Amino acid sequence: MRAASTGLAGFLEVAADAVASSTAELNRLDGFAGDGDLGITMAAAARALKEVLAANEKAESEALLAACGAAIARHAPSTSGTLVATGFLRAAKVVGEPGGGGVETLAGAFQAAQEAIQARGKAAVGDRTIVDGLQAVCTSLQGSSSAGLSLTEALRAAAQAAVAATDATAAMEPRIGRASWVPDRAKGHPDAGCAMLAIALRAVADGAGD
Amino acid sequence: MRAASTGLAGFLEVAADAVASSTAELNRLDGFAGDGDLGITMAAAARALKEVLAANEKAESEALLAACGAAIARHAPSTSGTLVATGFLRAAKVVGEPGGGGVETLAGAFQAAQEAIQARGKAAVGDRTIVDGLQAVCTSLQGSSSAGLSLTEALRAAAQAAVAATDATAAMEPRIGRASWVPDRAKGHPDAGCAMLAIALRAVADGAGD
Amino acid sequence: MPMQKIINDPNAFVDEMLEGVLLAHPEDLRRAQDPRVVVRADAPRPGKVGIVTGGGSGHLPVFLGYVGYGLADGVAVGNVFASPSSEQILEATREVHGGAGVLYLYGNYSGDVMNFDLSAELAEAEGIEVATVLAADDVASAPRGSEARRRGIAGIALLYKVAGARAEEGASLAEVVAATNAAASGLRSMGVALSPCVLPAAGQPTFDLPKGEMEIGMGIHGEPGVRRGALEPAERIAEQLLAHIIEDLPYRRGDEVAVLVNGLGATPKEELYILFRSVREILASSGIAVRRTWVGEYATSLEMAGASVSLLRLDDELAELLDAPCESPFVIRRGAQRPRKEGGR
Amino acid sequence: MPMQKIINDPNAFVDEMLEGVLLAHPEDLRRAQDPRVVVRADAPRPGKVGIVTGGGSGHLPVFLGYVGYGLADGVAVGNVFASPSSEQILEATREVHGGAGVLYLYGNYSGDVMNFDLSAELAEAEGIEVATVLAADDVASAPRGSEARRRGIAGIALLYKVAGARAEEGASLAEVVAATNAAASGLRSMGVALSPCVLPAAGQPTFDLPKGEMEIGMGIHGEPGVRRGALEPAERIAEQLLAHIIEDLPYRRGDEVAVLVNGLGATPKEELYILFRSVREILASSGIAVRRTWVGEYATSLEMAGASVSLLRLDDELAELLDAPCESPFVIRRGAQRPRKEGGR
Ligand SMILES: Nc1ncnc2c1ncn2[C@@H]1O[C@H](COP(=O)(O)OP(=O)(O)O)[C@@H](O)[C@H]1O
Ligand SMILES: Nc1ncnc2c1ncn2[C@@H]1O[C@H](COP(=O)(O)OP(=O)(O)O)[C@@H](O)[C@H]1O
Ligand SMILES: [Mg+2]
Ligand SMILES: [Mg+2]
Ligand SMILES: [Mg+2]
Ligand SMILES: [Mg+2]
Repeated sequence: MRAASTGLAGFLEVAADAVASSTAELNRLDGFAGDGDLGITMAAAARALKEVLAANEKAESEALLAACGAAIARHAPSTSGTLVATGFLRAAKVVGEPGGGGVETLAGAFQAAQEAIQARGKAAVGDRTIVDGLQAVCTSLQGSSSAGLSLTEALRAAAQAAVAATDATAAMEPRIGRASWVPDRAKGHPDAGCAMLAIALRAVADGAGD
Repeated sequence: MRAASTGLAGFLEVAADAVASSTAELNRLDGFAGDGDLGITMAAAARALKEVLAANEKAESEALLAACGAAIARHAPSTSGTLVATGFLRAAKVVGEPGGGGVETLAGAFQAAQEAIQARGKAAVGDRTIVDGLQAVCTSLQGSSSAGLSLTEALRAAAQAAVAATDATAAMEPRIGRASWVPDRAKGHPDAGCAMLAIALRAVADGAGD
Repeated sequence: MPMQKIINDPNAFVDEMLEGVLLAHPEDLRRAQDPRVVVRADAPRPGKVGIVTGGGSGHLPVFLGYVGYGLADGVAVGNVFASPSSEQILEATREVHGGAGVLYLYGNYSGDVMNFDLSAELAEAEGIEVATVLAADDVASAPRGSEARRRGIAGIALLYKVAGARAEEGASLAEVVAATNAAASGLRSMGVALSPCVLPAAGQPTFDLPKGEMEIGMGIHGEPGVRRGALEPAERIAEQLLAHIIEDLPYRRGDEVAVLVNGLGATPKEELYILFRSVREILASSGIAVRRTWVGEYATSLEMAGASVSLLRLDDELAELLDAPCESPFVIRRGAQRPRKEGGR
Repeated sequence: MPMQKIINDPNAFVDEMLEGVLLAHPEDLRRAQDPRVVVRADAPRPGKVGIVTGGGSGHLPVFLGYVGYGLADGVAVGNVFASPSSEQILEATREVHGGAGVLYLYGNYSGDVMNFDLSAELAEAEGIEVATVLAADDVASAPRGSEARRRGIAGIALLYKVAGARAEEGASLAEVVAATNAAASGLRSMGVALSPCVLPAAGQPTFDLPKGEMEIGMGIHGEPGVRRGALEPAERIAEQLLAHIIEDLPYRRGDEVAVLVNGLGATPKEELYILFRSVREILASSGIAVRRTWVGEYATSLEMAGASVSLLRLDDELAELLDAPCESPFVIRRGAQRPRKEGGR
């Protein structure tokens, strides 16, 4: 499958730009339960991704995703960077397989990415991580695929699911820190990694609608 | 000469209390050109002085001043503490000499203290130190002595002279720090050691008036 | 951007720091192909187990500062508070491998674990035997029963010391792992933060901590602790940290320990000794004997104010390994033998 | 009182700190009769020139931290930023006098000078020969021509090293003085402050320095410097400090120097190395060769943020004295001989 100029590469570009322009917000969210660097890390990932896109204009989807994964692993090896890289690398394999294309392929790619990310990061659904967002996105995409929605419709639904999942993390306990005596700093704020996923998907869905 | 209960010991007590209750202000003034600890140091000197007073109720003036000097040297050995101790030790010798008593003795004691302090600290008049205040006080006391003023009148005049000398230091350059390119932090603020002398003398003069 | 830092481009923070370190210590350290990979000048040491560490920057002397004699052999240096890449860890691994295998010794943070694990797989594929020991000493980072989720803080200094001394003796990888695991299993730490720190590339404190407050159990990146409240005296702080630490292992009456009181960055050494004074008093009244003492900055968080306390339960073997000499540009211990007492050296 | 400090009673700051230090390092240090007087555990060393230092607290490792092998023998510890008393200095003098005379080596601050001078008179009256060398390395504290009025800052670390090494060799008091004076005359320093510090007993910063500003040339107690302005990049800071330092001595093309980059307290080591990187670059382009490098916290001002740079012009003798080993609980240098390079130690 060849990456259409407005297709995969275009989506990745839009997602990268959206994430990069949310640097301060992602730092802020990561600061409540973590170390406040998610925006910095993801900006580095976005830069790496855009360099790959520029250097691989004619690449197949499989090669493109694999190159993105490798670049992110090299240039943004934080927790989230490594996990996102893992997701890209595994998704690359899926899009390389023969299959239905369109929404079905997208659903399969996200499903594979989620599995790989969970295998690597050992987080379960409900642990207040990006995995919660991925889970919601996968469910949504599978539903859209079964229902025969268009790619644009599926992306919109997936973005909405990611936003809702992000909002839901605001009520969850982070797994680190005992927070036994006083309310936790993170309570009431969504997980930063989940928010990053939602920002990326919303931008892609908005762009797809043009 | 025996220290009257309302006499020397009383004056010293009043001065110590006044200085101790100006701790924050003296720290603040010392902070503009120095290290911001003059109040702390002088509070320690005041504590030492009051312990001496309590333990030496019946002492002669000479012994009392000498004990004060020794205690301050031990318990408040900063620049100002060491200088004040030096002044006390030298003044003790002067009040032990036979002489006129009253304003004349007071003038002689301050004169001796100033000389000793300058010998130890190597500061000249105009260097923006406690020496500037002492110089003004000595000049005032000598004038009062020649004019035959009462002790209370002489103390009032001396206190006024100390306050005026303190105000004048606000316009002087400190000798340390080049302050070559921008206005100095200390400009416009009086010297802290000088201010301490003025606070002590004003309290004594006020008390003497009762 | 009100950031009171002596830096140039915030994004060059790590690389310029590394340049400075290598310029300052050319006899001790050298860089590998990747400028973020630094090893002992004499690496690899044939026949010696290599020790590789690494993690995010902003914690000097952790991690880079523990590359030296009797400590670690190589380090992969990440961005501020971010893991190095698996490629960098792999390069450090190759550089220090002297034929006797390599120990990965680092803090239990998810990004680091993933990248070290990935590197370990790649190294094994190249025929380099790799074993891993994690520092997970922060009792505040996860409750009892979830020890494996705990993060590593300043106690790692004592693990470097133990692992490095054993490796320097010529022990096998299994022996180095055994000693380091023995130390890690008797190591517990907890900290208190009095101010946040500012990541150079972010320019903002990662969280608010109003003056007059402290957060007990805060992580070295500012991860939430167990309690935030009014700043208390050093004695009360020592009591609270030790209460958590002692009951956690637990350390018992009759135990002998090494104590490490660590400054997080902005807290003066004077305060660390005031804190140590209380720590020692409380341990004495608990019947726990202090056999070795480390007070200073062993793992920092940029300019964060605060401190942590670590206890390491000692047996004779661990005490001896702690007493061996070590030397890096950042951490030197001459060792317990004090020849000058016997009349000059 | 918004003071982010790990302390108990602010007025017990110095005494509790000292208790902590003595509890932590009983094999290295002992106190004299007066709890504010601390000497090497093995003092007095018969036949060796004793070195006594002292001054206000709040500057660790200055002054207490330089009591050790190859450094100073005893210290009189003052209150925060305040001189010790002449009695305390005299007691330190007696404790370290091994029959070969005593060197007073401390910073040029009026309170300290008066009390050390007084003690010297009393010691001489007891038959102890005393000589004095002052650290007066801060070029910002008084202009050229008024060198005698200048204050001592972090450069004193290098003077301890030189004096201590010479004394440890068994040199006479005159020889120790000569070497120390030779070092002092080629030593220049200057600092930059990025934040004030808070005296425990005062509870307030001694001055305001708004975020985004710096003060070049500020003293280690916050005495006014030569210029306040917007915070600049590390490279610009290095340029300005070195411009003043180099032209002052002056250091010339072809000179060899030791460089000391010192942190004032809150500034992370990472930043010190970034600063060193620029210092080294500028020196290289000025034809001045860096032969020895010290980067770290050698003289602090509580939790003040900032750094200073010191240059010491070297000849062979001074380089050799700098290279000798030294060891205190705070400052260790193993010396230039590196036996492990020749195959283990
Ligand atoms: N074990 C894990 N599995 C999946 N996601 C995780 C895991 N740990 C953290 N995350 C996600 O990563 C985000 C933080 O990423 P990042 O800031 O890069 O981490 P760090 O700074 O700790 O390396 C979190 O908000 C969370 O969504
Ligand atoms: N050489 C000197 N001679 C006389 N007075 C001095 C001298 N140096 C400083 N002072 C006075 O001492 C005051 C500062 O005292 P103090 O805070 O105790 O000094 P430090 O903190 O430097 O030991 C100054 O305000 C000044 O009046
Ligand atoms: Mg993070
Ligand atoms: Mg002062
Ligand atoms: Mg991070
Ligand atoms: Mg002072």
